[in-house]
Amino acid sequence: MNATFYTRREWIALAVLAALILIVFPATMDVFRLNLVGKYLTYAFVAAGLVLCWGHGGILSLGQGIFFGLGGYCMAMFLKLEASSPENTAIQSTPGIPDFMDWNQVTELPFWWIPFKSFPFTLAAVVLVPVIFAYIIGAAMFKRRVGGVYFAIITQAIAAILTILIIGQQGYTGGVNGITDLRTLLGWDIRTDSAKFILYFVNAALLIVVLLLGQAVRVSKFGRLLIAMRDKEDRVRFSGYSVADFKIFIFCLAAAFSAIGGAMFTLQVGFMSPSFVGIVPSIEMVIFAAVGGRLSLFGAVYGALIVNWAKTSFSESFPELWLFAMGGLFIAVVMAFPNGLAGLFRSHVEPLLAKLTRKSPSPPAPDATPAEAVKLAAE
Amino acid sequence: MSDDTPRKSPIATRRQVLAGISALPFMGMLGGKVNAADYPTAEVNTTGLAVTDDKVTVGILHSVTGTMAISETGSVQAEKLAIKQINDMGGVLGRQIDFIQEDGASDWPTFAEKAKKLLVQDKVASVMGCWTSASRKAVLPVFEQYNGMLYYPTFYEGLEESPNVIYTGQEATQQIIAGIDWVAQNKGAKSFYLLGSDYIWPRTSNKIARKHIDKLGLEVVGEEYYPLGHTQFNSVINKIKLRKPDVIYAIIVGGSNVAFYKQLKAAGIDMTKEKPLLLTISVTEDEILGIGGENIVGAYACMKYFQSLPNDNNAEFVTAFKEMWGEEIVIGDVTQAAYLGPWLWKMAVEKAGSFDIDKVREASPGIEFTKAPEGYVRIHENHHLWSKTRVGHALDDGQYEVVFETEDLVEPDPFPEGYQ
Amino acid sequence: MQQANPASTPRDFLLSVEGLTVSFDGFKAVNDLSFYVDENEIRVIIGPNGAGKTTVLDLICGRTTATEGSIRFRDKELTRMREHEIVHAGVGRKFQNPSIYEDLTVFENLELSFPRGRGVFGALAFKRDKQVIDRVEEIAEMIFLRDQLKTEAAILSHGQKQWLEIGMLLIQSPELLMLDEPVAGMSVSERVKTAELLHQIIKDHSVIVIEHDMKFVQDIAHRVTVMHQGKVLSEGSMDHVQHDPKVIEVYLGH
Amino acid sequence: MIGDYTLVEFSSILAMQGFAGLILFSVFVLMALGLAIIFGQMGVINMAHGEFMILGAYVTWLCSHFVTAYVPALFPVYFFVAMALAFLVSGALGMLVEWAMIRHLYKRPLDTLLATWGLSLILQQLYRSVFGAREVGVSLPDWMMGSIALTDIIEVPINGIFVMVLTMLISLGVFILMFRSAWGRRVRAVVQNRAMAGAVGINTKKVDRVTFGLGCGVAGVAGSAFTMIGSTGPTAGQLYIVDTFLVVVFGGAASLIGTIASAFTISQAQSTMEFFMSGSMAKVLTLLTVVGILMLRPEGLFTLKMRR
Repeated sequence: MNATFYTRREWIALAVLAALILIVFPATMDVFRLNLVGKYLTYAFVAAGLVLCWGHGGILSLGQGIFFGLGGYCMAMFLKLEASSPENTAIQSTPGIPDFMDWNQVTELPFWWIPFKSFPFTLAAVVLVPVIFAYIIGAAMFKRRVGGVYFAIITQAIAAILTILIIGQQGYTGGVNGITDLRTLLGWDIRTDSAKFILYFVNAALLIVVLLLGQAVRVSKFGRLLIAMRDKEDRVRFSGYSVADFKIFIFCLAAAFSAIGGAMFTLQVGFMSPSFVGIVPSIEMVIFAAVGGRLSLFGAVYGALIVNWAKTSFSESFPELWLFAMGGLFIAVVMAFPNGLAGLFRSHVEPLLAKLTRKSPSPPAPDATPAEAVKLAAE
Repeated sequence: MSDDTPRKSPIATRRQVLAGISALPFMGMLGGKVNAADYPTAEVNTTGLAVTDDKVTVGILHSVTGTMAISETGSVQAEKLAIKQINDMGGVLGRQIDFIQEDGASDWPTFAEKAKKLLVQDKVASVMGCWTSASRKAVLPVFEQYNGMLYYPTFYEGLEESPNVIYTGQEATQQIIAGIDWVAQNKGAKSFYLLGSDYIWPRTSNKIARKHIDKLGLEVVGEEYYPLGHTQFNSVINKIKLRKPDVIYAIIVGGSNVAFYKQLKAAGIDMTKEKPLLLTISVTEDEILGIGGENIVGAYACMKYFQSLPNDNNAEFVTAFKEMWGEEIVIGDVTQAAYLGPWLWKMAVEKAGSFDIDKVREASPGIEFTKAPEGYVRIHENHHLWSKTRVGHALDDGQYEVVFETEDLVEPDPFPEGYQ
Repeated sequence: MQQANPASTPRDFLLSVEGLTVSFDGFKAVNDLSFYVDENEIRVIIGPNGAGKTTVLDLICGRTTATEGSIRFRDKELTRMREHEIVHAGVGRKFQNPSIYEDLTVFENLELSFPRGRGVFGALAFKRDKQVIDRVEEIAEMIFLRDQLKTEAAILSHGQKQWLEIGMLLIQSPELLMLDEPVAGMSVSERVKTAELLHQIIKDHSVIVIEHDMKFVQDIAHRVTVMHQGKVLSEGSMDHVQHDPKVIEVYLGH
Repeated sequence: MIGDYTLVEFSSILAMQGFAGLILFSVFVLMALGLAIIFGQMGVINMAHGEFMILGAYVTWLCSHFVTAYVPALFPVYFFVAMALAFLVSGALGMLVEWAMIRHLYKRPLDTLLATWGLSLILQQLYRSVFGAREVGVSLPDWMMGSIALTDIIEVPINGIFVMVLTMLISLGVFILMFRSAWGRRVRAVVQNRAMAGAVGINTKKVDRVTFGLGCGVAGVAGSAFTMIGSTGPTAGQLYIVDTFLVVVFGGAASLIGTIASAFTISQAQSTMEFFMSGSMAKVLTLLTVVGILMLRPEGLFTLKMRR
């Protein structure tokens, strides 16, 4: 007798999601759109982390962009070094270093860039650098019981500091432009359509893995403890748990998710810039989670997809109305449906489905569910 | 979409605009109307761009939302004006220009996404767009990969020479060297205080300025950078007072400008006394709108275009611009440079007799635009423009009075030897 | 979890509080307080509002840090330990208002308090095995909630919530239970059942109870400590304190 | 640094720098006071605080236009009217927002953060649609823009003095309102125990609304004053938000005195550092120090140790 990893409903939801992003999207979209969806899905990593950390754990971080950015920068550093071979950069005064360093009279690769010549190191750093950073922040704050609003504001300030630092140290970081013009990964040109296609699948598969991981945490005793902590932190503490350790862990986990998203972003989009580290994207990522449903991992994916899809198409036609729509969405999601799409789905669509299933013995076509969800959001 | 009707024009109705424009002497500029039938689509468009028998689509890619909308609005307006004028003259190779406008939303990744959309989905024949270096850097790989053509209007730091970009603004040396020479010769400036917002353009520009100041045997007494959006400049103003430079060389951008000049004035530095003298390369008439003319009167700006430029081309341009966008509007350097984009593209297309990007690129160097509001420009082999550099003296009505202009066109030199 | 090693502390008090003082900005909520609790004793602390009763429990369980004094539990100095370590040492605490996880079921509430997998990775690896289920069911039986295991805790009655919280303490098998007003808001029949429960509990636990209900106190108390203005006013059997003139003075007033 | 200068010069600069710090301090207090009222007293995180400030700035701009066009004679003093109007307009919008949105969210402070962020997006776009994407220049009476020369080097900007005096007056006003008036007692009663305050006949809803309105109104006045030293554009409000929140949190959220003390500390630290290093680094170091201290002392500088 084990805690069930997934209920049947969740298995269906996972299957539907996997079918959607692994089969339906690639089958129906051209590479350009698919690449866009791939970009949106990288935000879903962040949103999934936020579902765990904010929805379940009650820890609202307004600095998830930090981790997304750090992960992305780690990957970008590796790609940039590869793109800056002495042959490619022969016109520079110092060939062999990234172009922006050369523009800033940096004549030698800074020591902390050197390890990023190694791909295994980079892969490790993508996850570890943000996690260590998250650990430091988390340990300092949670051990001292900083929580709620204070935590949100401090993470926001850290995001602001990091942005200023990255922009200010442009000789080492590429400054406000970010690290651009990334070309190959271990000799494989990531700019081609076929590469984008493959990267999309890598990204989608990683997302599924992350969701499975997240789900594993969610259904474990850890997951129940998170909810317990959110409701009655003291009770958990006096049941013999070190609340700080749990918070640090979930914060680090969310950071790791974000970082993977960031690295995949860099690979798919071809650059990384400090505009991801700042406050605005960090808050936007919270809204992805909120729209999807702050308690639902799958909802987070739909949230990221739908908000971004809406942003893209809405801003193509009515760029000026987009901010009204986005602002309205924030307010509506908070005031009218705090459990987001997942909540709406549960309260409106599922009873409907249940009715349908009762009428006809055969189960409904699985892809009816997300389609409903999408329709629901589009309305 | 296609919102080419003026949004902020309480005065001009559409008909008046058309009337005003058709009265312009642009008509005969390139020898009358071109018939589209002489240029069959199959021949002028071999790469599948959005060109039909009577229409060609271009993209406009600027921020209309977010923090950069403040600056980029003028560029959008100028590009729409140019497109309208070209269409009224009969279009390009007999085809009317249609445009798709995308919002970069002051966010670099969005610029990249939209650029890709314009090139891959909409197959636009060219893109007028971007403002900040960061947005250009973000879209550059996209343009190079999908072989698009970008007309980039902003004065910028140089260090770039892409086959897929025509830089219609000045690169840093064009803008900087003439100005520093001028203050050194005419104002007897010996010492400089370099000040800028903290990102690549001010830093690179100051680097070039510093090298040039060194070359002239003059002195830099301070160099400072503040984060974008910074609003408190009292400390640096104190430092300036302490060091007593002859020239404050300011490259502050965005909202910080307003704060800086207001605080400078409030601190008792009267720029009209020219002690110290203030020379900027970042404040166009657009920025003065926010700063307030009375707060910057007496400052000098060094760039290639001022609204007050006394020549016939400019008079026509300013009139047309105001008719389309309203009497209140001001026109800054970048706005004028943005206006050049569609024209330069049209001329390159017509020289090449084709919309194909490769042919347009081949045709571009050497193209002259004699009707440019700034006077005369020519595209250099390196895709930048030969242009004159001018020094303007800020008046209290928010305009500049042109007090100096280089005799010859200044050669663009994006990778200046000895300045790196 | 059972760290007790009776051999090392032969016939000692289970809990010794000595010279305990805590001040909030000069106000001494607990002032030089000392008392001792034996094994398997039910100790009731009574006293008027603001006497510092709850603060004493807060101090013992580490929620508040003492300004001075010592709290020894077995051979451990609690004042220097963090909350969860104190719990691990064998002290359980029930709050004044029922503090349970409303979003979870009764079963899950109890399961979360089961003393295994208390570390981060332990919690991740935790399996709901037979041992857990048996123990949860056993405790549920004790706290009269055997039939409500699958119920969401939010919809329990107030009294049932109190029991659930006591159950959550019991499943930790602490040596010392501290209950802050366990019968507050309970019906008469629930009170009787609770008293019954407490008597069952002390078979292998010591208990400190804060309570106002004198009838209930009389029912359960071995010894009573009366607090007033952060100090012990009187201590002894119920009978003793009831007749202590100082107590009468404070309680019945002037 | 002293080497090249005479003692007189150096000491003058020190004095000026001290004064610059004081101006920065006043600016911080002005920015943070409205937020401190809302956040400290009500626990609501108003991410649209900057937009309320900019509303005040736009009101001032409209006033300056109106006055120049119709009653140019009053131009030298219009600013005072503009500030009063800014207070009223921002305050009214604040009360409207409280009624429509905030009052439903008192139990979910983190959600007020998201909702007010949404509000800030809407307001930004609203400003852009109404006033245009470009910045607007608020013209100010000449007497406000000059400086008083005390010695050859020491020059005191008048707008700096103006901001300082204004800050003092507003702080004083808020203090009297909060700590000496019957209304302030009601606010504090509601903060401390909402249910009890309601039970003794305080109209808690009204208190909430007025408090929120007051905070927004003060933000409006701040925005109005900032037209003297900063820019007025649709997105200018965002420039202030991080600084403002840090000042409030650093001061210990529930304490107005703390807010003022923290504004003083941060401003002095920043302006001192700005003198010795580049502005960017000074900013980073200041923020880092503040965050560092907050990590060590999360309750902020000035909070009473509370009995739970």
